[in-house]
Amino acid sequence: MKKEIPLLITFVTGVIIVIAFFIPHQPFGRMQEKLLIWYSIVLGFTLLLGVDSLVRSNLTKISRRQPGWGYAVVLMAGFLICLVAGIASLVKYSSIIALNGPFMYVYTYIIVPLQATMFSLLAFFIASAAYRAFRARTLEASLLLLTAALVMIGRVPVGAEIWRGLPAIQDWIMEIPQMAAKRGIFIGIALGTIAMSLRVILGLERTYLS
Amino acid sequence: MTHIIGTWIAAGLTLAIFSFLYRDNPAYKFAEHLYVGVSAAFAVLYTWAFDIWPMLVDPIFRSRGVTSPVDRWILLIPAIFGLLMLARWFPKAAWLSRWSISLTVGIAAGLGIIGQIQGILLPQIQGTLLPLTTINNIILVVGVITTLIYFYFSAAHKGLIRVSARIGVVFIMASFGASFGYTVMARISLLIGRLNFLINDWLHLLR
Amino acid sequence: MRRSALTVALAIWALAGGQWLWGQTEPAAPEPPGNIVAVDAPNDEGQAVNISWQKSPQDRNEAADFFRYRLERARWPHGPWEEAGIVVGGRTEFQDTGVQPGQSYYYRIISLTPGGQGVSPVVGPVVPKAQWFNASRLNVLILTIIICFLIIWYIERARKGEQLFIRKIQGLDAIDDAVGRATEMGKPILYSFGLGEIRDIVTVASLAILKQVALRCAEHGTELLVPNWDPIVMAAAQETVQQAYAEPGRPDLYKEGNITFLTTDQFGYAAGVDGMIVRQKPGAIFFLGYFYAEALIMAETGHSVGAIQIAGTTAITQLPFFIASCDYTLIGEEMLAASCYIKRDPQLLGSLKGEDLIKAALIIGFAALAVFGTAAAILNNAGSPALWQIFQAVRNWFTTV
Amino acid sequence: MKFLERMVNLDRRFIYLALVVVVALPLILKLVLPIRVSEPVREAYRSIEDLPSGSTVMVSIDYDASSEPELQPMLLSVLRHCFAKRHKVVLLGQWALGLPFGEIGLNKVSGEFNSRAQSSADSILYGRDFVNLGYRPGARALIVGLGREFRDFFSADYRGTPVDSLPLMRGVRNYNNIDLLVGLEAGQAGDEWIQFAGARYGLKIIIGGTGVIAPDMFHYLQAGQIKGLVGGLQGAAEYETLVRHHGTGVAGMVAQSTAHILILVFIVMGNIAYFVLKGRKKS
Repeated sequence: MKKEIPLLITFVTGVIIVIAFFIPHQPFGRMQEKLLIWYSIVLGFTLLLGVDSLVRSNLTKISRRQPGWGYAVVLMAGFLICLVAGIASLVKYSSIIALNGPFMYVYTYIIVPLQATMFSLLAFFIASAAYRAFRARTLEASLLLLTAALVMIGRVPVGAEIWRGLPAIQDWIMEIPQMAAKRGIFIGIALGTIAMSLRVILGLERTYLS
Repeated sequence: MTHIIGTWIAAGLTLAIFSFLYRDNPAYKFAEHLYVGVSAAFAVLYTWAFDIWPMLVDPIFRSRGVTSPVDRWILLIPAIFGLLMLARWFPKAAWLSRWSISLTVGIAAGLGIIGQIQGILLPQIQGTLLPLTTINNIILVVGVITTLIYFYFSAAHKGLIRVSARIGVVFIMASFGASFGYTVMARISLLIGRLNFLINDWLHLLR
Repeated sequence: MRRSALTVALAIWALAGGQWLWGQTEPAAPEPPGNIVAVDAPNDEGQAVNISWQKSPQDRNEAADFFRYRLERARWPHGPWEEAGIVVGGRTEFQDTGVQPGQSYYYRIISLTPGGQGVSPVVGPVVPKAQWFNASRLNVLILTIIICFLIIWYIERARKGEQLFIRKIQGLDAIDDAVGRATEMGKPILYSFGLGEIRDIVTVASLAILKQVALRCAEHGTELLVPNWDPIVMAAAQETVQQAYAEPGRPDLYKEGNITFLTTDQFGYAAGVDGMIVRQKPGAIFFLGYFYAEALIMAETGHSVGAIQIAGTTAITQLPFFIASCDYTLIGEEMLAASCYIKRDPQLLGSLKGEDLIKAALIIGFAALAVFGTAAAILNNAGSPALWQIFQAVRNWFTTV
Repeated sequence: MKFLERMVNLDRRFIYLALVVVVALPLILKLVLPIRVSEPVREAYRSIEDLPSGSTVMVSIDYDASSEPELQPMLLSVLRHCFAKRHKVVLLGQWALGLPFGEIGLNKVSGEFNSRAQSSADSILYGRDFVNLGYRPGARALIVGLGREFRDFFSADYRGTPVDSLPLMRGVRNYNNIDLLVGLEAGQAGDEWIQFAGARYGLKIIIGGTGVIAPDMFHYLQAGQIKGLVGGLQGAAEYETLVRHHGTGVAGMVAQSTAHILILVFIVMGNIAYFVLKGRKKS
């Protein structure tokens, strides 16, 4: 019961999607679309599981005064403020994203700056990663260094000022050698994915069942 | 007025996140925990408003966007699988959630096969069938072949395979270096965006 | 006969005169489009009709003319007519999706200008039908059958005990060393699926590696932390790790609290993981799954605390950043071969051999077709296009709609 | 020797500090670099410039916070250009979370014009010179539907005021009354506008795209399906140069150049130190 039925469900679902892909006639034509909607519904329910795990772990941290419980209070406060603001927007403007609703204020002045700033850390990390990784230790590393430098120079106006050919070299590197390797990797991933999918459908990949 | 308060809050959070670059500190911990809490609540709101309500509740209770009764009541099946997932709250019944996990894994496997063959394999194969009449075509075909040889698992990298796999690695590394360099500009733009906010929108308030 | 000729002359005079009387600038009503064809759209569920026509002479494809075609459909040849769609001048085809399978429809097209309209003769009946096989996906079907057959055939051969060789994959060998190193230093291990959803097969592949890591942790009693972005992946990870701790008989060591949900916001997740990395200082970090821009934020922070980092993903755009900041990186297919490589189970290795057979076929096929294409191109320039047409035909076979 | 050792594994925080200085200075000092305007951006500029004054331009906000640094300067320049030519602007969005940026852009630019205006005739008024219709889900259905009647989708603007009470909207029924669409794209919505509004209703379109999607839009430009293309921060800087109002685009491009040079310098220094040290260790 605990292993046979899940394997059967995976097998049936996988085979149905593959077969339905080739049959336009009802009900197969929109089968894939419908199953993806089912997927979103199951995901919606499971989110309750996730949020419960987050809330419970933080509440225990607060109740047991474990180290860092103060920040758990901040987390829970943020959670409740945003939830209340969202529900208020939903009730008042019948949509959480109503431009002048309370939620949009939380979104514009809290979520957006946090999101944009975390994203912008990449400018720093890309610089330190480049400094460290681009050392001509081996042939491969020096190639990494060479093409990265050429493309970087080619993309900034200063590059074009130094020599008119630089932007053209950058375009060529991106369109030919880079495309060739990317295509090979894509084909490899496609074959690996198909084999892995088959192993899952045939029940050879047990991971969470075993 | 609310805009000015809002800008101060935004500027404070921006500096708190930037402080992480120096080292972990209370300001970053505050901003991080606030971000996780607020975004988790946003996930709940967004999932309800754009997933569960339009795809499940509306169709079943108000039969909105549903053509036939079959379409309407068949939605009970994913709802049941959703509830099975919640069985994880009761340790003894947690094994029931495997039924829901296996449904989603089945979807992954089905999509894996047809998605890759139609979406990746066919177009990429077509793109590689080129006559060797130009330098670029030669480089493209040689690049794809040697990259594939690098991924060949069933033979040790010896002799001819070792040489072509090495050439494959040359292509792969050149490609990764190029896409690394290509992305630097986009990431710097993000920093420009944030510093602009601090300089023009926030410090502007002080002047 | 004479009288009719007279009336015709009078009519022409009146029209010309009338034209003159009403003033020169009044544009004449446009003529309707010519030879209209309406057919059932192929390869669909019978809810579409494709209509094509020849442009009306007055249609100069000039936006300034405000020339429009209004397509109308009806269930009977004489109407009642309802609008099926409006398209701008210069267009000669339209797909009407407001039809039901099995019913017959009649169509007519009206060319519209500010000066008037021209109604075309009625065409039909046309009956939209649902096809049972999508002919445009024949090449996908053939390739699917060939590939699945080869892989299953090799799995069967492996089941009968044929010895199978796999070359070394550094990243996968390094997994056990990484867990060992973290255990020696008494530090926890952090495992992240990134933003991989359970419907991406690479996430399922990562679950297999998590099982291996969890088994080692169960044996050594090392702390395993798995912060999640997707709730379903969290549930699957909890089941997998619980299973891994049960197998060597250490179910007591399994802590569900270590496999938690953070948030489904991309950078909220990265911020949370960064916090865990700098505070818990894990000895080994695994980034195995699907990643977007947040990959480098976590990997660079992981490097700053000196953890040994193993990454693996099919997200090609993030591979350069993992290569720059991690100790080992599994590139695409290497990641998907992980479960076979680690378990060395004959059937799994068999599927990998099947994969390699197809790869070999592609390598030889590309080389052969390149040579053939070159010869065909040279001959084509020299005047005999026969081979080149064959080459183009082969190439077009791979076209996908 | 000590210096070389420090150079080989420089503390990352020194790199971060240098990067902040190198990026912040051009922004603070509003440095300018001669920006060469490319043809696709000039064609986009001409599409608005050649419209008779008082035409109606529709702007679609199809981006959110993560693409704001590249696309917001484009929005501001396009709005400055339209209001300078007394064009009417109808703003709407396919990305719900991008709408605040549309609103911020409209208020900022109309504020600039109104601060210089003497009479109500040459000031920019909501409802008369520009309108913000807000967000509606529907993507393809919305784009096709607007070809027939705006009111099927937008009975009221984003504040809830009925559309018919806005003087500007009285003249707008469908794409026939829209002279140009400016699509600011960070994702797939651009293709939908081109395939469904452009191909089916003959709507004239120019696209402002992020550095990531702009390359994929080139074939539409070559095929004539769009009349102009502004790509990434570079495109924003070019458009700002044409509108002669240097904003975050131009200053940003200076910062891009200095940041790229800084990273390259660090890489070169790191390599030199590495090789000199390796040479020393060997001997």
